[in-house]
Amino acid sequence: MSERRLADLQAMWRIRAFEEKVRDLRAEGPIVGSVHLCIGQEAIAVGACDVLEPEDALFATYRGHGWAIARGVPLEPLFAELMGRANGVNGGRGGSAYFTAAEYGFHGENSIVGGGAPIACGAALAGRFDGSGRSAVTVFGDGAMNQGAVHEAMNFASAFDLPVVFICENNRYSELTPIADMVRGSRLADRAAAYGMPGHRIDGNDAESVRFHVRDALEIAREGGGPTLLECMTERLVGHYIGDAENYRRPGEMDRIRRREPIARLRQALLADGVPAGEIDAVEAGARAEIEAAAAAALTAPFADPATAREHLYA
Amino acid sequence: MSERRLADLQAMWRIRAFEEKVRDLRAEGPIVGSVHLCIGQEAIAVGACDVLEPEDALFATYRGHGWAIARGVPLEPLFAELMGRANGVNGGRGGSAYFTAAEYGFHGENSIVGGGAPIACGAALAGRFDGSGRSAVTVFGDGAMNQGAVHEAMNFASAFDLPVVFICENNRYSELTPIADMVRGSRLADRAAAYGMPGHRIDGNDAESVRFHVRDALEIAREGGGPTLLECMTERLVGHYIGDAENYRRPGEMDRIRRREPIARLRQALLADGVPAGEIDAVEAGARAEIEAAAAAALTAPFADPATAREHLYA
Amino acid sequence: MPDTSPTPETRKLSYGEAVNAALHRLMEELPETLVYGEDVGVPGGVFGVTRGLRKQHGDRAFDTPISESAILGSAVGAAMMGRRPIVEIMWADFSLVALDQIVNQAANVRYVSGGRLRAPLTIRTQQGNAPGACAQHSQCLEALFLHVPGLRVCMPSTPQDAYDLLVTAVHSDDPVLVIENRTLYFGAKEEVVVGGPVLPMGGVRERHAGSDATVVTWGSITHRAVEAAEALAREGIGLHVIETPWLNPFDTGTVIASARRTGRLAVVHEANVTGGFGAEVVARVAGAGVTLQAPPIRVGAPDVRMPAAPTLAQVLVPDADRIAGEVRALVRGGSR
Amino acid sequence: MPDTSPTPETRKLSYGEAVNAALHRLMEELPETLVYGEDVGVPGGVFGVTRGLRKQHGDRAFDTPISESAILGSAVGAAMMGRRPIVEIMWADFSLVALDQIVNQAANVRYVSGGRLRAPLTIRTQQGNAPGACAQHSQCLEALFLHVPGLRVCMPSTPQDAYDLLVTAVHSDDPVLVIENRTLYFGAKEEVVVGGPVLPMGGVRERHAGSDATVVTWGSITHRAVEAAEALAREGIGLHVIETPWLNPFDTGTVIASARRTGRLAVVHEANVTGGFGAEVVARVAGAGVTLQAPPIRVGAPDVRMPAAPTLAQVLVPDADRIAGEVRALVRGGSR
Ligand SMILES: Cc1ncc(C[n+]2csc(CCOP(=O)(O)OP(=O)(O)O)c2C)c(N)n1
Ligand SMILES: Cc1ncc(C[n+]2csc(CCOP(=O)(O)OP(=O)(O)O)c2C)c(N)n1
Ligand SMILES: [Mg+2]
Ligand SMILES: [Mg+2]
Repeated sequence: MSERRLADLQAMWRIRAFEEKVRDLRAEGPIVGSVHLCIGQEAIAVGACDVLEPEDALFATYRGHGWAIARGVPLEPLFAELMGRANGVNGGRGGSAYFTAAEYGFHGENSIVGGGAPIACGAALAGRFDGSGRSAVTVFGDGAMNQGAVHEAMNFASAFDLPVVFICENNRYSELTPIADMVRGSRLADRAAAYGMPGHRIDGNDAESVRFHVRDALEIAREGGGPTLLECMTERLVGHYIGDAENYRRPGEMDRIRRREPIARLRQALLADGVPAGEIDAVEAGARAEIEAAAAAALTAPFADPATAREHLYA
Repeated sequence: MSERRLADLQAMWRIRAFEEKVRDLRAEGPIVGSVHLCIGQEAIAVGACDVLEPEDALFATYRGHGWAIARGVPLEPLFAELMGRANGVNGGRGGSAYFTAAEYGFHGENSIVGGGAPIACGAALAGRFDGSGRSAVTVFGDGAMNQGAVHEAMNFASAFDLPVVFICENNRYSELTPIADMVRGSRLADRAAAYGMPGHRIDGNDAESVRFHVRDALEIAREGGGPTLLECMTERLVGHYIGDAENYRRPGEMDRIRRREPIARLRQALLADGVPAGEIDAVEAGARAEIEAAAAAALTAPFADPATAREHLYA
Repeated sequence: MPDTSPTPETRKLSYGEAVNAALHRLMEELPETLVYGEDVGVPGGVFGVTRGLRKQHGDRAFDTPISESAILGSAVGAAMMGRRPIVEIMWADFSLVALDQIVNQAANVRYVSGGRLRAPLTIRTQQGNAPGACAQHSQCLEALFLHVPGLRVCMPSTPQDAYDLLVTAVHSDDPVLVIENRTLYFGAKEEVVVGGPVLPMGGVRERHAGSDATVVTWGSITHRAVEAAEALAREGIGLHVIETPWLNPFDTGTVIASARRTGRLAVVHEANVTGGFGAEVVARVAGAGVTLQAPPIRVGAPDVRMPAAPTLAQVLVPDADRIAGEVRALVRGGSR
Repeated sequence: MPDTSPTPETRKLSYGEAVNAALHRLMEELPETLVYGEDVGVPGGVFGVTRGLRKQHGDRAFDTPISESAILGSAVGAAMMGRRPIVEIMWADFSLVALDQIVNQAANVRYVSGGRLRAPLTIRTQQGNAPGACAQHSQCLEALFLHVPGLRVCMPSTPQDAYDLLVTAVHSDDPVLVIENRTLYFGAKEEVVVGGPVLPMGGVRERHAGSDATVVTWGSITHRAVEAAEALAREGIGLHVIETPWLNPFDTGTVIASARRTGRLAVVHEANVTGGFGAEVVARVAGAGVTLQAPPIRVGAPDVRMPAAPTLAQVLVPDADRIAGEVRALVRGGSR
């Protein structure tokens, strides 16, 4: 138990340290443009990716760094991508909000809210014909539940029993607006019933809970039982994007979020397990060291070569 | 009771006779292009429009002739519209599938599946500010339930408690494809729960039942209770469009449909009420005569004047 | 991929039958193809164009919900994974409920991934006015797609091209939009060579020879342009009618060479003029410094919506008479 | 409508503040206005442009779900009923998930009803590349909207126009698309006359005088075109820079007159060249029979997607240097 928890902690620290480094690099200049951090939401990616098979396809959003890392995309090319370097996973073409790394089963971020959900259905559909046994996972936020394409994707997947896991990261805000004000009834998971598929609201700040439910959903999917919707409750420890003034936060909100956030919680649990504080802290230190090394390496890489800017438009 | 039933019968016969005449005119030439008849579905329009107020706004589909008639749009300008005449409700610009007659609270057909649902939300929203007390009704088919815009409209209306009645005419087919094959679970009304709004599957071949449920929904709407979804079960006695070979019909299907269709059923009920057959038949005859006269008048009207073809694009 | 293509043979096919024949061939020779869309499976398509595919290929041809975003988006995803989906959008007008999946998704896959991913999907649709059609079922939208880098676009107007272009499109490793026309589906049967080699993209069709003016056109209105050319030929005016069934890639060189030779240029399309692709053709010829004897003209629908009434639509959609009249004036007017 | 407009006054406003001032004025003088969209109510907009409206006008300014079809469609419906909704689509790219409501719905209301209904909605959006932005947040899509009859379209580039054009748009009885630019919102404050009369649509802005070439441009790249003109002026090349903040209606006459006078034409836009509105401008000038001393040129992004990496985007989005270089060649190259 402690072992898995330590592994989860390490996986989460790699993501958080990455994101914190990204925040610094954005402030310092090497990263430019709009960046959406997943600090506070790491447990979902860590729990879910742990039970994905290599052949499975994962479609994330602009808030996708953590998913890429959890899927095994190496850190240096990730940093390089965000810094617009030639050795970025897409040579800098995708940037923070729209990169892919299909070699690692990470089929891409998407900067159109809900845009990835129908695409994931297609990846699952392909699996029906290519003998791969592929399932597809698509990740989106609470706000995306109100986007037409997501509705169409859920119906499409359920009508055709496609092996898709719809992961809704409910961080309670769609950008700056509380999701509670934009829907009637706050349980988005209940919408699964509209499509005749299972839907569960789960603890998205607990990697173990996410792992259980995603594994279960994948089992249903692989047996031909079709899609599942998982509403993973979580919270951002940071703004919607770097620079968000977070004026929408209510008094006490950040305190509550900090108490519930997955890394602090897991630290408590490990301490309660009897794991020495030093061992726990070493995980963080190890992750930070790894991140620093990767960022430093990426910083020395050449920028994307302007001479290549027009390549790869067509076959 | 018999009186209302006779009134419903008359209202339905006016629609059916209109549609049958349209079918003839389409075969004979005066009407050209794609035409979608509502033969078999008349009870929904008749029941619903009976309880709409003049200030309410109605948004239908390409299968909207019956709704326009039930809303009180005069027959001659309707025929004229379908025939491309200058005195058509839109001077022939809308045609069979895309006309409006706002003066009669008929805010238009729509030839984009689901396209009218968000527009209806706006009409309802306007009513919140203009003191009209307006509610909005939007009509669409079973197939439209899988269109993103309809999902967005339902959430929008329920999130904002807008006075909208979503009427889904479930005639079991989306064009040539059974809706049962395109969704999991066949009760579309249950999707209302996803938006926290009431949803009912009702007998769409019984004007009285439709009347009851639409009135109820309008009362909720006017009291600020927001939208309702009504799934009105019905069937087409005809093809999706004029010319549809209806190869998708299963053995015995048309017999069953004919037994259940609203006019035959109401006729049986009236006979059981003790209304003399002659009186019942006179309703049909009266409607047919009215239709013939309107069609004949429209046939003598001048065609839309080509010199006006470029008018009214901008203010 | 094994060479499963049959030896070429000639068949008498209508335009719609030619599309159907191409689909059958493609599903046989490319096991990674899928054909789907609204009513395309069991019913065989509202225009009968996908008939027999379901029977022949089972699950690889299927009907979908009325969900254009799901249809197009799933095609993007399936294509990224190595399938070759051929999806149908029943009317080009309906693509507007889901344009994101074409423009923001399909068109970006290859470029943004730096060539690591690709999206070999084919979108079949059809467009244009037909008698009585309403404004939401009449638009010619090719110019929208032609402004989007990353998409290939073609518009066949003959049974042979309906066959050939679709075969080329589906064999392409990029997203291709094949824009057909419902007024052509049930036209006369013509001799069509089926089972031939996969042709490269691009190229033009010389539909009429002449040296008095160059007429560039595409889509079903090509037939009206040819009629106009035949009528003008009887008056001694010779039009060089160039059909460009491939609009992306577009064979600019041939157009420029012809315009240079004839000294007069007319572009004819059914779409409304402002912002139509005719502007692009004129701009390319002008940009190439071709000296014309008269200002180039564009013949297209005026900038209005499309009314359903035939008497109104008739004066908006260009016909052979109007084309002949405007080109006659171009030629007779001499240089301004 | 009572004349509630305040007497004109001059304020120092940034572009974003000017939009905000226009919105405040419009909500005051037109009680039928509504302002809504994602994050535009309580948060005051992701760019702060709708700040204060919610506080000032309560329910008439509100946030919406992330549902562009519902936002746009409800605006069409509310407008049909007499409201004047001003809705925001956060990025023009996002309009593609709901283009149907603009093209198939809003644009048809007046025409198809024969003038019995109207749809006086205003769609505010912003577009274009900014450092680091991805391909789905960088497109310039004006050409798509300019091909749609029934829509009015403008692209203000200065605080004064940001104010004036929006006021005109909202007072219009037709659907108007106001395309702003996020790289301008936080620019320098300028003197802006607020509270002035509602100006008619259309017209141009002469941004630089000169007689060697006509440069037609719109949107934020206008500033780069002016920089280029200033640089070339120092070399003795005089550019007549015409900004056309209204693209529909488009003031063709002024452009033609200038091109006739200078004998050279360059159209500069940020959008990619093929199928861009620059083609339309060139085609209109060519169609008018203007004799140019050199072939017209179009300066725009090449036909690729937009990469996030600044080193790549930089060589694609035209800057002042590139504009100056291409126009210099146009002028120096003489007639071909
Ligand atoms: C179609 C579309 N509409 C709007 C946006 C702008 N936008 C980007 S992120 C976002 C909020 C999404 O909220 P949610 O789905 O809850 O995801 P989160 O950012 O909270 O992870 C919005 C509105 C967009 N990218 N795409
Ligand atoms: C967005 C869009 N997609 C497809 C179509 C083509 N189409 C017209 S009617 C129809 C079937 C609609 O079925 P349903 O909603 O059940 O309504 P019904 O025709 O049965 O009344 C389809 C697919 C369309 N008009 N618009
Ligand atoms: Mg969220
Ligand atoms: Mg139906």
